[in-house]
Amino acid sequence: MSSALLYAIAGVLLFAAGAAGVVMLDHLLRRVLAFNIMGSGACLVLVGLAQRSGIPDPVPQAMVLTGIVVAVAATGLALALIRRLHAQTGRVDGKGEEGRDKGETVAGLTLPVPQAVAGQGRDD
Amino acid sequence: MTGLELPIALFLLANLAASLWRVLRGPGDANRLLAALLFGSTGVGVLVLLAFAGERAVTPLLDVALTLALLAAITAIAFAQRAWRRATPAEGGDD
Amino acid sequence: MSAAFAFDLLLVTLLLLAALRALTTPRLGQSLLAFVVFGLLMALAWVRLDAPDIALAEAAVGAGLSGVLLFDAWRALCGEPADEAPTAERMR
Amino acid sequence: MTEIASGALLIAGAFFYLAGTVGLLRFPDLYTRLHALAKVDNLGLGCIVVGLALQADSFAVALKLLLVWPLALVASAAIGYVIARRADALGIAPWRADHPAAPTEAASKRSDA
Repeated sequence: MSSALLYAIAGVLLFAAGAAGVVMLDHLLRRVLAFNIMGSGACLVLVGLAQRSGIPDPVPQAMVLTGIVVAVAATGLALALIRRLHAQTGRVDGKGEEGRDKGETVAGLTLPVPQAVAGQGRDD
Repeated sequence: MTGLELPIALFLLANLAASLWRVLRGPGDANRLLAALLFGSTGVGVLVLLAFAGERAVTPLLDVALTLALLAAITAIAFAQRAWRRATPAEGGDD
Repeated sequence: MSAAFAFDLLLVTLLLLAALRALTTPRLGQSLLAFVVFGLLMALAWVRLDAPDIALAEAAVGAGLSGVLLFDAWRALCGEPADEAPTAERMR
Repeated sequence: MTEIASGALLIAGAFFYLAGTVGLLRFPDLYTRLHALAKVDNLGLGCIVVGLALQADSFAVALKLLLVWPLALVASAAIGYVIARRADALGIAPWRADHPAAPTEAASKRSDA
């Protein structure tokens, strides 16, 4: 087993762990971490599998370089959104749907939605 | 190359594996930060060794080592200045 | 087993350990530090994959920029001590 | 001759890395661990960099290699200052050998709280 294949296998495992983390974790900052780990795993698979005969292939490397930059931009955007959500509603977890029936945890978030709908209805 | 670079890099990586234990178990966030700093400086050493491990010196790896030495310090200072607060009472109850 | 393959094996093990630790710690600060460590190890992994330019970007981004961004956001989200610990830093 | 000197410097650097890791794992509190970490940055990286610069092909490569070390020195000094100052501001007391409790337990509790 070549070492590039080893890194590709590690990339698959990292992708699986990151995907499970995105689905299962509640804290939004943790979801950002899991998303980043998922992206790193995908990049490892991309570069590791492209190195079959020991010669590095420049095209996946350029793609991965772009992907890393895009991933950090997405991380920055996600962190800005999380901070805005925290400033508006005081929540830092992603529980929106199942908490909506209870009313007390999502009171800050559900409040602006009827206003927006009402505003649209008034324009019509 | 003397043939000694790759074994020494392996040895430094084994040191990293030992200090990962401090990241996992060390009491408090500050001790974990120190282990992360050790990761940074050992990573610089491993990069410099790997640059000279082949037949010819790979000079771009020296740029990577310079970047790592600079930015690991910036992360540590950001942690110490912004995120390291007085420990909450729940701090002692972890692991 | 050559020294290079042992190096790769150990590096991959450390990568997986750091990633699992970043995903599964109950406290958020440890999780962020484990993620910074994961970024450093990813830079070493790119070097082993003969991609020094990706290693440069990953060292700048993973070890520097995203660490600072995450610590800053953590401070902004959980900055009020003594009442945030049971709920906001809870896992799952 | 250059090979022997380079190998000896590399092994000395590896020894200082080992000393720093052992110090990080075994020292009782934050300040002493910071001290062990400074040894890694100053002596371990310094020995390895000088040992590798001895076998560099050109002068430019050796110069760039030797540029890594002062940068790591400055970074290490800044980090040590910032962390020790912040720990002092947070009220973490240094470990003392004549403390009545068991040293590692007491120090780890104190650096935790």
